[in-house]
Amino acid sequence: MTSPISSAETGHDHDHDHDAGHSRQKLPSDPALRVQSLESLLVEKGLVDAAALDAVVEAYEHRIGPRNGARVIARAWVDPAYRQRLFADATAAIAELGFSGSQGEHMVAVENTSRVHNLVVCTLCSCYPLPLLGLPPVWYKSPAYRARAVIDPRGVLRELGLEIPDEVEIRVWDSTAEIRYLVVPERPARTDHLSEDDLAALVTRDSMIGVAKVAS
Amino acid sequence: MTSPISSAETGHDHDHDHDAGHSRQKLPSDPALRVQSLESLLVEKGLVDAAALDAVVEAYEHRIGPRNGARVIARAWVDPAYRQRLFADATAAIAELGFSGSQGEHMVAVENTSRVHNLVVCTLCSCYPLPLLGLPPVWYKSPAYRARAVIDPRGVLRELGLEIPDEVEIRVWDSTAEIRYLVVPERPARTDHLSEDDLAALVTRDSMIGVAKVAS
Amino acid sequence: MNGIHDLGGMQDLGHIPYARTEPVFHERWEGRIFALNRCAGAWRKWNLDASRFQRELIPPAEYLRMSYYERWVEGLVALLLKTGLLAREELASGRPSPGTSKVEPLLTPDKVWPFIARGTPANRDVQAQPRFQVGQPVRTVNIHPEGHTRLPRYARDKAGIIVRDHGVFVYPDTNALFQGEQPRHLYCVRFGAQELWGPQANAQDSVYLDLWETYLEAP
Amino acid sequence: MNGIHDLGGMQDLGHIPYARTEPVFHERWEGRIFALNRCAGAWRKWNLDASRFQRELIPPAEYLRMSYYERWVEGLVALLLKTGLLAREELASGRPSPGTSKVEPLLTPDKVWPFIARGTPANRDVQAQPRFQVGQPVRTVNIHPEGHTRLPRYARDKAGIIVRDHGVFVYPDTNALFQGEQPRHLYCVRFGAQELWGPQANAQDSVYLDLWETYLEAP
Repeated sequence: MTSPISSAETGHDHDHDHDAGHSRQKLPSDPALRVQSLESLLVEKGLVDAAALDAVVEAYEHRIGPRNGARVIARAWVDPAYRQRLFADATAAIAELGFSGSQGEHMVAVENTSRVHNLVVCTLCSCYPLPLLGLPPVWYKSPAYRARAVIDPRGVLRELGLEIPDEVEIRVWDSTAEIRYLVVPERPARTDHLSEDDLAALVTRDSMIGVAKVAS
Repeated sequence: MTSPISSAETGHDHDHDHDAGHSRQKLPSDPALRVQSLESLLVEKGLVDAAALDAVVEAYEHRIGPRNGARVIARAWVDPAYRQRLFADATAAIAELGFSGSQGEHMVAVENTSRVHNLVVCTLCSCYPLPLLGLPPVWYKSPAYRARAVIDPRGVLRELGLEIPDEVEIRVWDSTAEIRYLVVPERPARTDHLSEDDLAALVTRDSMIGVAKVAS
Repeated sequence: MNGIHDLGGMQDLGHIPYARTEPVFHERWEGRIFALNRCAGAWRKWNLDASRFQRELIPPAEYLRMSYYERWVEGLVALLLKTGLLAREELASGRPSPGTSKVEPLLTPDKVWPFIARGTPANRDVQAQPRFQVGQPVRTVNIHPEGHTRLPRYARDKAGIIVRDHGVFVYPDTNALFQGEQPRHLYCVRFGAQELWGPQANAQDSVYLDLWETYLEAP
Repeated sequence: MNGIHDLGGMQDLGHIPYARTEPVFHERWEGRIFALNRCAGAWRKWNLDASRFQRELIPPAEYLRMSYYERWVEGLVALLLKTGLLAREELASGRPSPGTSKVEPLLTPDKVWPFIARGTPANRDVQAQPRFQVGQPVRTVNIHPEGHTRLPRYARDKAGIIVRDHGVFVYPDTNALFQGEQPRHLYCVRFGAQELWGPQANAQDSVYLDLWETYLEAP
């Protein structure tokens, strides 16, 4: 019996020590089958607990996601002292609300205003502030976004439906190190009457990456 | 009936006016079938004469090739006045021997010596001096050669079996415009007794690209 | 390594496949390979930089063809083989070979949430005099290492200004190659968009990158 | 266009598939598509720069997957469609549709050799005062056009020296986009390997590029 794990790659002779791990076959195989087979093998070897895998999936499907980030934004909108702490030490201010951990160990908050628009990307892989936004969407991870956000942010934003006037400064944060960036979007007009929870409900994932504004 | 011409590409939405010509299908098709079908269609439409295609193939398979370049090199080795003309105006000197034409309209000859080693590449496509060397080999057209020749010429030459001492200067000619470069290799030692024809027989294609020396 | 993963500035990748909403995992196997990678991280047999580098080693045509999580499958399999936690014959048969290695600690379900919530900080409590100060102009070095680096190609040999000193962080270029953490100062550097992309860029726009001290020199 | 075709300096493409000898065409269809491209060139419905640009527009994963001559198939089909010499329905059916276009001149077998041996010179007999002289230091511009250019990415924003003035040549950046030949001076420029690749390069090595005047400025 041949296991379907080995490789999804096409035959390709490659020159690198580090590449020794790739055992190539001619035909791509189904990743679902490969992963299932790999999981079974690692569980059977005692390297992995299948229930721990369930717990990881559960955490990212239900516990971690952009609602976390939205709570931070809403708090910053209603509480000037919190806002100040967020821009002074985002990691600590975010931890006040109970959010922390993997890929959010070192946070920096950047502020959108009428004069400055911030946009986050990672050109080298797809780094993203997981504890606040959950796992990154497909478009954020796409080669096209990674490639174009740094050279043509205005074109990228236009393609995604956001026109930034020429006189507004754009700051692109290419988060290729271990610092993760949270965009604090502008609070929409005519929201004085809203509660913190109501405000949090307005905040979208995309507004915290910087590819959208928050609508009231 | 569906023609096999349309496209060998996988489904891939692409953003460019100029790309409108690509009609993508999910599965790669056999290029042999696509080309056969395309040829039939163009012949049937009266755009192409099949016998003219035969004549093109015939010319590059039998009339044009590195033997042409070898004749130029041998002449330069035995005839100092010719050598001078070759380095002064390569296109004219090459035409003296009857070689000219497509992708050899603007020739420059560069000289390998004990102090300088020249190497030719085209990083943007695979430009090559066709009238003198014929069609480029697969390795010259490979992404690996195009990528590495400019950043690591010594590593490339070593991989191809040619060790260049540190004290020898390497000049890489990235022929991305319409000037084509012919490397004039060093005449091997102990060849004083050889005729021009014998010398031409020693000259290899690779020595005129700069990835080999001429052995006696 | 100057590789396809270093995508910043490419212009031939077409439209961004934007969707306003989407599931966390599009298929069940995506969640499983993500979770397998997280659980494998707990073994501490390799580090985050090494796993990033391993995915960079996927040949470029395949890198572009693969989805994000397909690259994670490739990377994990390669690291399991490289560290000897999986043998080639196990991969081929799909069954454990007798006497193959186990590692501790096994991540048990009760430890999953603490593991995620704690994270793996990359700063180090090491005293090191910073070479650069906030406000200082710097120039990035022109390097092309065969190994791993987090200095993108588009930002090499360019002038910028230090806007923040983040402190001392693990150095990915050595850490990815298992040559130690060699921590050093990490700075946030501002580059004018026209410095990076010439006059076609908007004059007031900029790109910010977090760069290790070694990537910088006085101009 | 910053695209995958602009390969200079990439380090993740593996071994060079070297062979000392090989057939001119490895399969019959390679000769046929090469010949079809040459015969199509005789129609003068497009130019060499346009056909190069058309091949650059192949999406990068496919560009890398394809062999050299597979790219020629893609490029020719795209140009035939773009110029209206082939209709989509003809491609789909494999048969000529009634009333579709013909072009003159048809390249007949007797004209093949003269056509090859004459070539298509790219220099133009245009008087233009050269902006630069041999021996003069220059700096390449930092441009990132969406269209076609023959200034490779690795040689942008770099210092070099003029070593030759080739005269006045057709400008590919406009010619490829059917915006005219706009001929201008073409210079051979020498770049020190360390200017391009930093201290890891051999100090005495260099790269020579033929660059149009527009790609250069006084340093």
